[in-house]
Amino acid sequence: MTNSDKNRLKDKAFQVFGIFCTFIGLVVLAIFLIDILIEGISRIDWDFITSLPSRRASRAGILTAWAGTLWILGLTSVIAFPLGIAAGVYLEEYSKKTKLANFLEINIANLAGVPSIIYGLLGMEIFGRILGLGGSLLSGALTLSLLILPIIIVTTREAIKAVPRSIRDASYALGASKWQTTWNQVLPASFGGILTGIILSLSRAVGEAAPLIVIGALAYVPFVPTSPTDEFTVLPIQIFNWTSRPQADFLVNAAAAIIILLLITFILNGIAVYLRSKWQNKVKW
Amino acid sequence: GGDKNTKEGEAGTSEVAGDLSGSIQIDGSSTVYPITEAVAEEFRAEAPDVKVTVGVSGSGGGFKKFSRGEIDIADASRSIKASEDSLAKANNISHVELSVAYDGLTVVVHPENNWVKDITVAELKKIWEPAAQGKIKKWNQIRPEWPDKEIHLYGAGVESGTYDYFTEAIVGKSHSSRGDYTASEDDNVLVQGVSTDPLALGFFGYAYYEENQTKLKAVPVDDQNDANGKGAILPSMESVKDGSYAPLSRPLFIYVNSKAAARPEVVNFVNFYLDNAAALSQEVGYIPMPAEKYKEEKAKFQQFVSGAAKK
Amino acid sequence: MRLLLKSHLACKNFPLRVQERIIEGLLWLSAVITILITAAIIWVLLSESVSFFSEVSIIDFLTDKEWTPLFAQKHFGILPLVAGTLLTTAIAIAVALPIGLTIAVYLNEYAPGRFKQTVKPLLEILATIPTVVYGFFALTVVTPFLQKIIPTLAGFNALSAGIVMGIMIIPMISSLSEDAISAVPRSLREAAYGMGSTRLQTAFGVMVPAASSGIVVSVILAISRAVGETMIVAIAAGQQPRLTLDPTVPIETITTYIVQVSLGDVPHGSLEYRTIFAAGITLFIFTFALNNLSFWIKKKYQEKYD
Amino acid sequence: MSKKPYKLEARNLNAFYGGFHALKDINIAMEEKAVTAFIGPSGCGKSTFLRTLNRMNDYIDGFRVEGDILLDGRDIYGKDVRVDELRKEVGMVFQKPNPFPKTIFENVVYGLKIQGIKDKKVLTEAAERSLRQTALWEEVKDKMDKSALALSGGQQQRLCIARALAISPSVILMDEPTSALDPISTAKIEELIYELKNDYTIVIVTHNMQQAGRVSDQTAFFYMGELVEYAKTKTMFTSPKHERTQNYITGRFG
Amino acid sequence: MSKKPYKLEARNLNAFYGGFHALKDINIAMEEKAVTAFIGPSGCGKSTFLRTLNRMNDYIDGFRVEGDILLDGRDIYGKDVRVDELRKEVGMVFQKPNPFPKTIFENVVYGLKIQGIKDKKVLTEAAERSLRQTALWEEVKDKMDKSALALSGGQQQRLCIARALAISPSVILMDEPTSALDPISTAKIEELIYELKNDYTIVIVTHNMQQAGRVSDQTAFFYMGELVEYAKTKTMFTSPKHERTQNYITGRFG
Ligand SMILES: Nc1ncnc2c1ncn2[C@@H]1O[C@H](COP(=O)(O)OP(=O)(O)OP(=O)(O)O)[C@@H](O)[C@H]1O
Ligand SMILES: Nc1ncnc2c1ncn2[C@@H]1O[C@H](COP(=O)(O)OP(=O)(O)OP(=O)(O)O)[C@@H](O)[C@H]1O
Ligand SMILES: [Mg+2]
Ligand SMILES: [Mg+2]
Repeated sequence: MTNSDKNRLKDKAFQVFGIFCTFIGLVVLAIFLIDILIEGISRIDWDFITSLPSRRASRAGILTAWAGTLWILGLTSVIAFPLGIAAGVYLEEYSKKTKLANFLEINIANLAGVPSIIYGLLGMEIFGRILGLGGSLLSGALTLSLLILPIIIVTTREAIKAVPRSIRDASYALGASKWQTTWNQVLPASFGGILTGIILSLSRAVGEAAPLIVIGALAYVPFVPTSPTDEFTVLPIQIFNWTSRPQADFLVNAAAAIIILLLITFILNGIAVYLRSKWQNKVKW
Repeated sequence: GGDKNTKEGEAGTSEVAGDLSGSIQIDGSSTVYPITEAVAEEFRAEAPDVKVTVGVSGSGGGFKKFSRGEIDIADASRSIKASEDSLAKANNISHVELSVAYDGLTVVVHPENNWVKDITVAELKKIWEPAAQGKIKKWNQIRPEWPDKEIHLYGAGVESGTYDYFTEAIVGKSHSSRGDYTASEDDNVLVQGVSTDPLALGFFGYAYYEENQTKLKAVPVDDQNDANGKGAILPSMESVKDGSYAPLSRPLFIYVNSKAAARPEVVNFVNFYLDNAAALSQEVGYIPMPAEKYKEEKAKFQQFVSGAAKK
Repeated sequence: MRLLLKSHLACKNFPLRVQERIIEGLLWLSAVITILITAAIIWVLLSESVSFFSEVSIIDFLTDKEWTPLFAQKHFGILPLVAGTLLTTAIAIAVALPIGLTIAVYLNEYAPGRFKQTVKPLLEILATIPTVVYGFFALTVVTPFLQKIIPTLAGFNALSAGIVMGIMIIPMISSLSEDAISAVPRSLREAAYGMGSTRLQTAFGVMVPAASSGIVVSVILAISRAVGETMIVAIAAGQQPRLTLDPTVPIETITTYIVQVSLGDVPHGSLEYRTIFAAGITLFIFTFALNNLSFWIKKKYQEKYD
Repeated sequence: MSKKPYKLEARNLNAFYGGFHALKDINIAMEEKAVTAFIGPSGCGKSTFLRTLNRMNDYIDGFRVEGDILLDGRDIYGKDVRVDELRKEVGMVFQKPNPFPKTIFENVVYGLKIQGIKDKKVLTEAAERSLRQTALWEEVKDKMDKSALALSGGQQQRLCIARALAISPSVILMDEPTSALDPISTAKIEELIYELKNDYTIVIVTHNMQQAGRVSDQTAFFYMGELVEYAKTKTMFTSPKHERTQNYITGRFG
Repeated sequence: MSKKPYKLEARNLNAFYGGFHALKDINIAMEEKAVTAFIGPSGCGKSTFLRTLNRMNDYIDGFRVEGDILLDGRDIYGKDVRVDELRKEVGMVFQKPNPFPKTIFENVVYGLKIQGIKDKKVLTEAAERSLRQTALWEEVKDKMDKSALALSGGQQQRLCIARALAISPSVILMDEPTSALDPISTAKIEELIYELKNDYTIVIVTHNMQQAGRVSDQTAFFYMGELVEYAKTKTMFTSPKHERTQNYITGRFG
């Protein structure tokens, strides 16, 4: 009885601790958001969103930055998602436990651990210099794609792993080929998990500044990019640029830009969370 | 006279500039960036079809691209190094160095610091030279009448042109200083550091001091050379411009590529730059050069352009 | 995925086997690209590092206790940067792992479903805030606050940078671990409850071990994020390479060094410039070792169930 | 037969999965130290009812109970009832084998360990005893530290039974515990149930009429969420009162 | 009884899970359009053998087969054999119900859809037919577009059987298909098996002696990975040759 009381006490204590931890996270988040909102919200108006960058804080806008961010997101998605999901599927569903598969697996775990700044160095050399893409959108998107590829692969694999063997058995037994089983059963059933990976990777890509700085994207670009080979800037870089200005007004601009950046990620997350919960409710065993 | 200057500049170039098109790639120092950005922004009104992009890769990164012919103009807070120059030559690129403004490195302390009224270059050297590392730790080691308290040092990151220049001017040898100080390439971070640390002494660009005057106290610097101002001198527009704030004022440059100088939009842009640099540099927190200096630079550029055209 | 779908439909009249082969080939190619990426990284890092190490002895690099490549008296000892990186990462993980895992378990085992569905995405926002913002938060909020508790705390220090970095990676651990725990079959949870387990016992005795591979993956991702994080440490931890494990003084991490040199005025192609590749390859080897370790742990302790 | 006291009792019990009315006004009293069998066609609510007896359905979203379930006269859905204590009292074996992804040994002693028992000797003895009771000892004694998941389905289920027995509950709920077992193991389990009822109250869901007939003292026949008939097993199998029961039992093959 | 041609034949079959020798030198020939039952104690290798018959174990790491399995005289482990084609020929029903997390309708027509059949009418008819064969139609006809996971265990298993029947294979492998079913559904399935053997070759694993006796023409008794005895069901149940078989069968209760 005493033991059980102890256990129950521990249980309760953990519950309290759990609530506490969850709220630490939420409170810090609230502090951030409130702080940024107070500082930046008054700066946001139509002009701010549609203006080009400027040396004068009051005239500077984020048109090129958010346009660049959307471009980068689009290009990165197009490059990284098919590649990442395909690689995840291959490793989990297709590859036999050969040396190559094992090597691939370790390799990807390693890539996931490679710091973003090193991807910056890679992007600068390979895309920027050797392929001659310089500080263009394509060069930035390729760099970020490499950066998020391992995240997508790893989470895709984890999601696929969670699909019970019995579901595959059932499908194979009905004469489905490997790909049919993957496409019709495994991918739909793991889609919730894959989406989580995509959310995390995209939100990482959207907030990433360091590798883009290294490939040379920290720039004054007074026009909206119209093709993947154009130069660009993105919101985090614009924010970084503004926070290092001496004039305090630029910090207000930075806060305002952060609000917009968060808004973009919220919308992204919102879509993905919605899709994910839809899938998760559908798939339960 | 900034406004007047701008107007003159516009009047001088607008007829030609309006028809220009093409693009101009600029990259380089983060210190020069705000000036170039301001010029590019104004130039847009003159020549809306010219796409000017201004990158921030640092002077080193800028020169690298410049030497390989990837960009038309390099922003620089230091002169080109021999190695960089020889790479440019290897790529058949010659260049012209144009000064566009001054930056005054400002020595600052916490506003509550009531003991430091001024400081000499020799004292600064004593604080910052490599030999000071681990030894000069208290204020009273510099001047006996200063308190027996720790001194906390803040300064530009070692990879920055600012550091380069400061060590050159104070210690006498570039890249030669103690290492146990708090460094950041982001001057706002240094502002934050000094303004919250009563025992701090730091240095950074004049613009950052100017914008944070209430949080910081600038220290007059005495170079003990009466030729350029007697006694300790505070950094200001005037003292930097007239050269009396020595040795901590430094020129900022742009470098123009000879091949780019053959393109009318680049020529127009550079002329526009020199015409407006005085007003615009002041606006973004730097110190303009005297008017005649800009004339000299313009002439130098003219000569370079005609030289390049001959080739 | 969409591309593959299209090819799937387009190949309708293809013999199934050929189609399967093509698809498998494409999938294989995608996986193999990751090897190319690694090769490219190593090549880029090596090609510059090789000339660095032809000038600087590798022994000095590994044993010298000072890192002053940009000063007049040059020392090329990487240890201070490694120590700085390890220190901030350790602090971040010390913050994020207990909190993140607790949140994951709490949301999975204790919290009502509605609460979980709201809180999880809210927490994920933490990972999306630009790190520049975190950096200033650490410098202007956390450090002054900590200075009230630890008066000797320097204005730039590993502690507040590490703590803030920890907060940033909480959602990586909490979300991915929660997913892993949710994926454990319900029958296991029932078995545990059926034996009279409390929620805590069910969580840590059955669910967490069963989900351990997923949890380890989340922690790997979190560590790698912390090791590679640049902006927070660059702003709040200082830039003073120092061989110390004292979290209250300014330090410098490898990433900070790289981004600063690549933004700075150092001539490219010079020895000073090559230091960033030497630092980069160190960082790479370092994460490589770390990942292999966690990979091995994961392989060894992974539980399979259906 | 002398009237034993009631161990478990359901009064006006209704259960719902969201809008679906899964159990309709169940009234039943189960004797102490006796075996009660629940029979009925698939989907009739046998598992649902069994699971309400130790509140296993508490964690299913939207599941709701009305009415009372009394264990030794105390309402198990009462405010002061601790679910974990209840479950130690009322053990459970499930339809699908669900061993923990741990070693065989860890599986068997799990219930003891969470009660804080650490003494290696006690645990080892308890493990051996329970494994012998489920006729599994000989098969696994050499691989106690191997993963339980490597066992065959039948072995896994017997392990789950051993695991439940190890904490010596006073009531054991079994949801088709032998449906994945071969006849020999089934027989052993049935023998075991027969022995256990000297000390325990057992409730077993089965689709196997012979099994119900062999092991149970009382049988309850469910149909579409209703308790159609509840009687002594002999009585029910020889002279069922309701036509539905009759039909179900005579349609038997198992 | 006239000698039917052999549909399935195993020759010197050995199977291994890594180092574990799960099937030892099995030789057996199964007649076309007949029901063959596999019996034997838990863990003896019944499921393993069944799964080698349509190469379901191909995907288990470390699983390895030696010897031949012939379907209509062709080695199914031969190089030119396509596993997906083989599985359309040799359908399978599993021990644990494993419906897809999709609607009931999607479950039943899955096998047809992946063969490229899109005609809604054809699919609907096929679905109804298979569901009727498994006695599930009345229960689910109004919720064809509801998730199959909301069904009870028994309903789920019958759905899985319906799903296997929908693609009309020539051989159907069943691994204890009724172990999760109540007697009424079991009876229907057994009747169905009886009907099906007019057109199909059926192999069924069961732990239920009566079931084996009722539905099968031939019975194979496995013990510890070996095929101990294989004979006409009647013969085996009345006069088994081996003592082990005798012991197993007489120890029966199911
Ligand atoms: N989690 C659930 N959500 C909604 N409905 C459910 C759930 N679990 C069971 N049901 C429904 O409740 C009814 C009773 O299910 P239950 O599992 O109790 O049947 P059972 O008698 O145990 O059947 P079986 O013999 O097949 O195991 C069934 O109609 C089933 O579809
Ligand atoms: N994936 C696997 N890896 C290793 N061993 C296995 C695997 N699957 C089964 N075995 C072992 O192979 C042997 C035969 O297993 P199998 O599942 O064929 O038995 P079975 O006769 O079907 O038993 P049951 O009646 O319990 O279903 C068992 O000893 C089992 O432990
Ligand atoms: Mg049931
Ligand atoms: Mg089996």
